[in-house]
Amino acid sequence: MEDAEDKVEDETQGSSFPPPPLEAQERMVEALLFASAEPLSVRAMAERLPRGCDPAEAVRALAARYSGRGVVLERVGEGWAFRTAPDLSFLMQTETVETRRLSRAATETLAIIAYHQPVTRAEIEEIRGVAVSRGTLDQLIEMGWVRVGRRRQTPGRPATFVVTEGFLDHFGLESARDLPGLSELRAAGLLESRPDGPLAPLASAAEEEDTGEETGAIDGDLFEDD
Amino acid sequence: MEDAEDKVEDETQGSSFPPPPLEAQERMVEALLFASAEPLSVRAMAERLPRGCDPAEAVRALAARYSGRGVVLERVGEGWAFRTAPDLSFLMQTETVETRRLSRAATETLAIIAYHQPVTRAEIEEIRGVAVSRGTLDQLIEMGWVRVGRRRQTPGRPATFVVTEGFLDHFGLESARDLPGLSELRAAGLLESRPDGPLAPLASAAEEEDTGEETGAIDGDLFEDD
Amino acid sequence: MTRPPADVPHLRPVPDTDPGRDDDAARQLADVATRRAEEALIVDVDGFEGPLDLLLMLSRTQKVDLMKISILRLAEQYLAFVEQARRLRIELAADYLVMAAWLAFLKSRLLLPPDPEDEGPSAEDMAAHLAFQLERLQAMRQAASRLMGRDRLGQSRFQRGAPEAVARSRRTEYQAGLIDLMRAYARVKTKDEFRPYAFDRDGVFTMEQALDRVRKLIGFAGDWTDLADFLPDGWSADPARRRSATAATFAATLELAREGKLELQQDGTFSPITIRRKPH
Repeated sequence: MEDAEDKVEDETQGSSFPPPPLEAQERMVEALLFASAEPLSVRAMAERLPRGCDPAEAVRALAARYSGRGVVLERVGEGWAFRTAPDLSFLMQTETVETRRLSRAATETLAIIAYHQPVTRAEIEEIRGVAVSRGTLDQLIEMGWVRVGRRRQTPGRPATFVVTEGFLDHFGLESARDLPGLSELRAAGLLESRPDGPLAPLASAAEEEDTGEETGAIDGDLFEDD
Repeated sequence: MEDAEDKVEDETQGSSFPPPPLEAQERMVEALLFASAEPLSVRAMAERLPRGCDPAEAVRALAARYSGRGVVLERVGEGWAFRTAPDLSFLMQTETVETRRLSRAATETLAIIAYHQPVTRAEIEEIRGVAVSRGTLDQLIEMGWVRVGRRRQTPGRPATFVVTEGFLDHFGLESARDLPGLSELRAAGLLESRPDGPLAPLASAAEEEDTGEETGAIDGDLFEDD
Repeated sequence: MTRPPADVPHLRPVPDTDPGRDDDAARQLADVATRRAEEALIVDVDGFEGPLDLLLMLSRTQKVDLMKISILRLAEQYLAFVEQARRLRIELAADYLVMAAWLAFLKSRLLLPPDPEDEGPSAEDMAAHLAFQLERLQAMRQAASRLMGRDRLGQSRFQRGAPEAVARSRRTEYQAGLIDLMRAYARVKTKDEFRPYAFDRDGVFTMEQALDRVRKLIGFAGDWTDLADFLPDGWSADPARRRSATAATFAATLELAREGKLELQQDGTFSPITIRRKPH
């Protein structure tokens, strides 16, 4: 609309200055749009371009030129503005990754699920001896290490929890069966067991406090559920 | 430098993710540079691009693509930035930022720092023949055009002043070596602190307060920071 | 003129006009007042920024290249200017007067034939340096105006008007290894504390410890002494600990013998090993 008006005005002024060629107009529009803090309407562009320019035409040419580029010319309301190409929006985000150790409660819950899967919440609580907070399970599920399995065919049909492929990936396991059993851990000397050799003494009071209630048996029923 | 490193690192990671093709890299660099008002170094771009990208190569391609456009890719010290083409400044009245008018003392001091850098305050005063007020240097530093450089290794270890990347950006210079008339001034011996031959009197008691450790010569380390 | 030219302070800096920022805390209040007064005086002399600035302006009247300027004429012009200011009862800042004195001196030197006895720079050298200073100041002024005339950012060249900010997000990645998992399971199931494997060194006396001990004790062993006497207290009762301590101590004595600090002897197989400090 306004282009037509402009042209009329221009004609009344006579042709003392012919408008610059379209490529030049395109450059001008490009610079204007680039430097402007706000989207610019065609009318606003016309006000700033030399007489006789046709910003609508220049914008069309410019939009075509930028099509498929890293920035694109977009229509924003009444105006036009350069914007990052939508597929490159990931470049406009920086993500800082913070690594944190998994809490003790979460690690224990995860371990119980891994060793006993499929396992219900009640069973996890029984093994841990404390209640399992909803948040802990949610966190493990959100991390993609645990998922809800089939319901147990017992009264109440409680949900079970199992570990995921992602879990196996993260811990470098082929399957949950690859988790070493406690007896293996102990046999390999990887579990603190009360010493039997002659070179023993020196256990401090503090250590005893932790480990004094040495357990008798490690049950052989690992993976009973599998 | 860092490209090479990145590539090595990338190789050790295996070829799981080959870097995107150059045209795609060019688009990404275009998006990054368009989005930023400040110049971006190749290193800064590399940090935000996918692994294995070569922003230096993409920047070259991009600079060629934008040559002659309304917006051009300019080199600013270590960085690159899109800026509107200087010949279109007539369109930009509404964008013009009203900068505080610099006093003659400030512009002269700025020029002396740019052409003689790194330069001590005593040397600036010797060239101008008057004391440099704190305010003048403060203003230039505040505008981001001047910063304190290394100390001169002469008695008293006076601080030196150098121009910044912001200075280069503001005045449209790729580096301090591109200062207009630099080589002519140097050839004419006007960037040395003394003419050849025996020396005329210098350094008064008043100067000593600031600069008693008046240095022999402005050493040959001009533009050490480039 | 009795002062040697090297002492003539012809370029004493005067503060340039930047009102309000002249805040050198160390300066005395009276001093500040003096300086303010000086600034006011400079303004009286048409706002020149010091004698060098004034000289540069005067040099323009010669209408020649600064390289070919007549310093003698310039000195005369300057002196005339100062004289005029005096007649007009304009008080000149000290620097202008110092410069006047120096130029008067230079003028007399330039007019007289060179004195072979005279040490220091010749009048021509001093004149050349002044010409150089004027030319350099002129060059820097031109450089400044060329710089200001460039296509400046925000005036001729523009940055992106609507830069897009980089969104920063934070993601927490939890870490746990297989070891953590097993440790947790062990804790739950057995109340055992799972621990990574490490060699238990409780009953081991190291050679370093033995070396330390023997080094300290050997000084007292002027006579042949049984190796067993060097074992640490409390390590002889338990056979395992005694074995370790004996082996370590023996190895330590071998090392010290090699260093020439002690001697060892043994009468026969399985008989006691005795050692003593090597006599000097």
